[in-house]
Amino acid sequence: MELTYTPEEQEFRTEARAFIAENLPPALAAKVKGGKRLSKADYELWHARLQTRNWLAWHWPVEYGGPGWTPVQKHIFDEEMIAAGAPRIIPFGVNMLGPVLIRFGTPEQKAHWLPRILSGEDWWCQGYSEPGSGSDLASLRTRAVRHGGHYIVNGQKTWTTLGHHANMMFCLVRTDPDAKPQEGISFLLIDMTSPGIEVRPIVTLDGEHEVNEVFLTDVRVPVENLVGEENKGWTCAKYLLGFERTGIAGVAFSKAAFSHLKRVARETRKDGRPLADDPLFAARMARLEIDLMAMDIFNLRMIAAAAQGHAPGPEASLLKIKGTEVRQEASDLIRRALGPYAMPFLPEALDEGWNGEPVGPGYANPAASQYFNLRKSSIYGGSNEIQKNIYAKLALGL
Amino acid sequence: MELTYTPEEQEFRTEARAFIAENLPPALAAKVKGGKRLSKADYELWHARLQTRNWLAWHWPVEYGGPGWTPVQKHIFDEEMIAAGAPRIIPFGVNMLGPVLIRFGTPEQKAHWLPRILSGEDWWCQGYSEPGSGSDLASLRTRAVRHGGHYIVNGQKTWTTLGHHANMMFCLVRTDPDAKPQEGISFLLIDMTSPGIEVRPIVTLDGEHEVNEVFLTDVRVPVENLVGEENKGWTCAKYLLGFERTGIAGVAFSKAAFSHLKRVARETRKDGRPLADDPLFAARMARLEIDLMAMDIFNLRMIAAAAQGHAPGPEASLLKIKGTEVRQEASDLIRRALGPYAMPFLPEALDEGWNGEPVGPGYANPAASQYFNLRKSSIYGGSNEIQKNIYAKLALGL
Amino acid sequence: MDFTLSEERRMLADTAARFLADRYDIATRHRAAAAPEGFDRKLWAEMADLGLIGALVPPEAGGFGGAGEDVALVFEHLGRALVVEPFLASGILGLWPLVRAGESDLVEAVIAGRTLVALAHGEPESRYAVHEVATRANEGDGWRLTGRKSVVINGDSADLLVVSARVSGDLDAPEGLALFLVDPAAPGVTRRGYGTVEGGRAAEITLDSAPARPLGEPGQAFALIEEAIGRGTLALAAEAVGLMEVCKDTTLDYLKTRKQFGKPLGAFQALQHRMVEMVLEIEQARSAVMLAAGTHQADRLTRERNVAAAKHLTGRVGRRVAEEAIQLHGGIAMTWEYPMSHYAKRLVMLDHLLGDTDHHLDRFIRLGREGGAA
Amino acid sequence: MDFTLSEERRMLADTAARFLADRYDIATRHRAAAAPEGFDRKLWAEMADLGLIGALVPPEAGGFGGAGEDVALVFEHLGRALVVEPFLASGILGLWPLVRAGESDLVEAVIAGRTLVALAHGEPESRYAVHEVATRANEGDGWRLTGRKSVVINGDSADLLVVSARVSGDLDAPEGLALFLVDPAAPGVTRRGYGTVEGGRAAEITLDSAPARPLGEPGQAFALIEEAIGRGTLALAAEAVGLMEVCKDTTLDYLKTRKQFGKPLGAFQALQHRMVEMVLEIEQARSAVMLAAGTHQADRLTRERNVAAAKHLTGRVGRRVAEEAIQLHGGIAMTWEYPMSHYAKRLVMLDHLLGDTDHHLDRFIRLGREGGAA
Repeated sequence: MELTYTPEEQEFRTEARAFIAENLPPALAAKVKGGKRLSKADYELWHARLQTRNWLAWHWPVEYGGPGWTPVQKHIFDEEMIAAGAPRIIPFGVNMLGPVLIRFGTPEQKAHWLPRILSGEDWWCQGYSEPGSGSDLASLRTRAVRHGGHYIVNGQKTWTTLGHHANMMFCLVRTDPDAKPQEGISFLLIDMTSPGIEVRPIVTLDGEHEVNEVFLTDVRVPVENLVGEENKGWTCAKYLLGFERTGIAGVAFSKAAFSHLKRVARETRKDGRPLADDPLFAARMARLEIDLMAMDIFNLRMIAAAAQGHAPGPEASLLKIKGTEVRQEASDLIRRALGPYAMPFLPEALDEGWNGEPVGPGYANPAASQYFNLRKSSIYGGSNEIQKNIYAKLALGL
Repeated sequence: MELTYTPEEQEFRTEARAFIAENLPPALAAKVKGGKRLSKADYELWHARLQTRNWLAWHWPVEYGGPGWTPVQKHIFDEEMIAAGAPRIIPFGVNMLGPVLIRFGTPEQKAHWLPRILSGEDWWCQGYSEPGSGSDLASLRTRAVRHGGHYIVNGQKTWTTLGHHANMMFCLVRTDPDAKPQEGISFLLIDMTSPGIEVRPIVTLDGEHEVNEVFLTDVRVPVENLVGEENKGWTCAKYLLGFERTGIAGVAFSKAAFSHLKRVARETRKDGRPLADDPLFAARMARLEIDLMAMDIFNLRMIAAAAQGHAPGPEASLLKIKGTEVRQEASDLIRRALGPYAMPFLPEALDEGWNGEPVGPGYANPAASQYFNLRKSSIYGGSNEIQKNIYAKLALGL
Repeated sequence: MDFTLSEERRMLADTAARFLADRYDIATRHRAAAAPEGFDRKLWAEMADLGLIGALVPPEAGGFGGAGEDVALVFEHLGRALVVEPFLASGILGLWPLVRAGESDLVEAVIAGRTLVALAHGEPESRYAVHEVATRANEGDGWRLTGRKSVVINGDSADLLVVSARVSGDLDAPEGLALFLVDPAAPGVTRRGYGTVEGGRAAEITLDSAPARPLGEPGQAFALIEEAIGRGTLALAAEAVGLMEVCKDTTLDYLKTRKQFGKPLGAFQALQHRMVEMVLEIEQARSAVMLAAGTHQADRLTRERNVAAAKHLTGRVGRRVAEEAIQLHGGIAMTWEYPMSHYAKRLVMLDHLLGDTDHHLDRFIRLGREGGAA
Repeated sequence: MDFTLSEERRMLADTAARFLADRYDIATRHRAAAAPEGFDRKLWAEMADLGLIGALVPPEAGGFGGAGEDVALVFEHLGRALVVEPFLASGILGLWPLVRAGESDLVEAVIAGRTLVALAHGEPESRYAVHEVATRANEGDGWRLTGRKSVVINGDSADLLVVSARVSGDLDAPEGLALFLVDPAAPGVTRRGYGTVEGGRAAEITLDSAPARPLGEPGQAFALIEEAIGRGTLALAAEAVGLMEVCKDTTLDYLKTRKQFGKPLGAFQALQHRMVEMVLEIEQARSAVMLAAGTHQADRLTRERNVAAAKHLTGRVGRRVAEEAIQLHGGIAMTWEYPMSHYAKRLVMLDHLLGDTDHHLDRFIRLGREGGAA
């Protein structure tokens, strides 16, 4: 057993850190760390910077433009990005659709779409969830009927993250309504500027707009935009969900949140002393830190196994559950730490360029909102209940 | 809303306390409080003392020898008994079978059996659970076949508490194997001295013998010992389970355990100070105390409702769950409080008359054992999982 | 022992429930919250007319209630309807010192909803401590106050401020505290109002030699401040029970109607058990509030310790109920559009008002030691 | 980064697993536990021959392992088989001071299983504190010890005692501690042996001017005592993981085979989810033990902090696993006859050895502050 990184891996970390320091604008890092809203341009800038070194598409084979990183290198880069306050990589094109096209796409589809993902020409969103199909994805109802060279698509998608930025959507549609739920589904690429598409914002309980409803009315999609075989879209969907599980524990995010918590607890006073010295609060923090340390190792065990060529197993479900619990707990403790100053909320202070006077410490403003926003993490990407069902079935044989 | 007792109720409490002080031998109270083993004679003595004032059969109508107490009076007497260290009333005859006979028995059965319960002439045990039927009581298999004036009974019962003291057992048996599980069951009274009955001890994980297996081989039971109609025994069983729910929360036991915990935490030292002053331990105790205070009120709400004539509803299931959780938590904290001295275990020190030198404080010896023994409380009498099923169905309509 | 409501209280409960059901739907609530003052003066006046403020004040002071049970009853109903009108600020925290100081004209105006009063007590460094006050009061040409008060609930729109200040003693001494009436329009008073995350309003208030009139004997106000805050704490614990009830009912409805994998969510045993656990914890929290309400007229230690227990437990249970209610729903409960999400938010944020679960656990322990328990 | 076992350790693991599977069933274990010494000298000698004690000692001291990973590996296997032989006492706590003091003859005898050694450190009032020692050491006609040692694991059958005592300083000063070798048969030594609740043995030991030979420089022993206890703590955390594995596997088997209401218990979703949560927590606990094992050769603060984290987490998770394993079974797991009940008991009682969850949480916090963290 060896818990340290090899010299090569440590060297890679140094290189990654230097690259990020050079390429990530300090103002952008400050926005990320301060919990401000990011614009579409912010994400595009960071994607473009990464792509200057072929470091955007981590999961793509080298021949398609991937960097050829090991699982450990991906983990290291992820840690460094998050520690530095880089925007997250928007996963829909590069981490979700890309691998699906590489695996299931025609040569023409690959040649056309993959370079546009890397260049940022397309912003993709995901058309999976529907109002009637939450955890039960296979019950989706959006219909696609073939007429000559087109599919005519009708239906409604929801929880479409950043769909208001997207010009393209990959979408699961039902092409055979008489088949069993998981059969009769197809995987389509849909131009968001097509007539018949309407994107409506969903405002979440933190008052923010990040997700959308997408209404599709008689939308015409060329048959060339079918990925894989007709009625076999579930295969693509499952493959994609497997990729979504990389980095599923979000350890680096939790580490960043924990550092922030430590700062808040040091700077906040209770009974005239730092809150970090309060026995009950210190115990809450220590329990969380221990959970986080253990999860870090648990996550590294998975990464090391992947580096040895083992496919990610059902343990990913366990990491998803614990990862969201730890991250939610960190956001809960930050909120608690702030005491009364968790109450004031100035939505305008989340905007770029706002330079009014904060109420209480500058970092207090987004804290409660972030706590509420993070409730989503145990719901989306396969809710924690679904993860438990999966693990019980696949790993425990129940 | 009025949280205090009426003057009459307070007077009753004084009377109850005085009666107990006069009738409970101090040596017996010391045994109970010290967690020593109680003998059959200990229980019999206390039953007999209670019966001198008709205070044994709380749930029986006055005409059968009950005291005619209100639910509040029962609650008060229960609190006083437990606070004083009285042995518990063994429920099988007086609290379980008695009400069933009063409701379903023939005049002859009542005339014969009820006085013998009050006099202590019979010690009853319960023949419900079987090795194959845990929470799923209706799946029981013990067969009774009628031959002339007798049933011939074959099968096996388990978890028979204090069955080794009993001369009689009330028993659920299957009289119609072809009927649905809950039909075809009958309620029989079985003489434990009959040929074909063997009682084998079950030693529990604390090393004690309190429960038993009972094997029945061609046991002849006179048909006069059938209670209610043949194949309608489930009606009696359900009625009895309703009675078992009285005092289900065990609040008085938890209060006694909490007082004991306070003493242990005051007398135990950590870092040179009483453990009760340690912030983490004090927080554990306070959370438990608050849960207990709330449960006390929750329980009183049920009692007050019963006093106004409302039948006990599904809330009894909630009280059972919370009651066992609180009591188990108290036993857990007592064990923790003792530190290394929770380890030593001298089984002989639980015997009456042992006067060796304890290891560590005198109260340390039974603490860990009691913690393990109390694991049973969330399993028997309808496990907490069954209670949740019941409540979800009956109260929530799920 | 009797847990039923008296005839008077049953009438009060019916009045509140009927008015809120008829006149205070979620759209009205959101409109009120979005108004500049963060509530609706007209609705406030109507609620005052119905007696919902008067119910919080004892008869001898001009009200017709004022017992712990009245406070709990009113606030549980306010919680059920997610009312944003300033009951905590002007019905309890600001009003109670006036009641105890015998300011009968002011009390009457507040009960009638004509005057809005708020308590300015917390400070940037004091967190939830009742006794930590740095704001100074100096006597000279009348009394003058200097200091900063923070997160003063409804402090931005109050017509009158009740302000705590120190006439003597160290920063954290219970001795030497005083309460004053301050006109927010007076010279030396600066208010900065803002919204709070769950839809209320509060203010940062700076006092720079602001003129003030003492309430009672300056230096002796600790007991009164503690009493007002204890009363407010009871109110919030009761409000939490009302909020939890709605979260529970909404979730239960959703489990019965929403279908996944071909059956209602409520058919899944894992969710059933979690739902039962939620109900059980709510009943425990309700019981703790009943205890605190029913002993609110008892001696200080009993009263304050039971209030601390209730706030601790409603905080602990409240977080769990809010999180479980959202989780059992899934995404829909993450949306602004779904009313329950606002209940869950308020439920969590109550932990930041007048002391969180840890503060009250600590207080429960300390009060127990003072009383010789533990 | 590599979480696989080295070739040597894989062989060690195989050896241990094979021996325990072949020779150490639950009946053997109960027989050993019921013997007067609480274990089986013959099995102990065989395990020594297999190298299971030598694996705990570094090569330079005559063993062939001794790293944190070795300790964790051996104790996880001991946990899986519920071994009662005195590995903790004589393989770690008593042995490590001999290793560090260069007592090579003694070390050899202990590794070979010929000499049994135990550490007498805890005292009636010291609870789990490492530095609290009241037993006094006086030098005159040689060194003499006076004091009381309590719950000395396997202290009743040890051939040699390693005893901590104070040569100077206050009761709770880390300075002024010393370790001594004491012959339990020497005048002035009284032992009272007894069984422990989960099937082990321990002793109360009274020292009344008992003759003693110092190990190392008297007065400087704190670091060594802390190291030995830290090592023992790692061992117990690893043992806990082995115990949990068995509890989990047994429960999973039971859920698959036991039928209720016409289907296997494992078909009930509420139980499935609880089973998954149990597995998840065990993986977390295992990860914490891996971290502590893999950093056991690091600087003191890292080593001790990670050990504290592992003991805290295995304690927290262990209680939950033991309780859930019993609850998910129902009555059968409450019986003496069912092997898993003894695993659950040992798992809970580990919390009383070398510091419980709260002790180690507190220690984790303090070590963090010493290191400038938190």
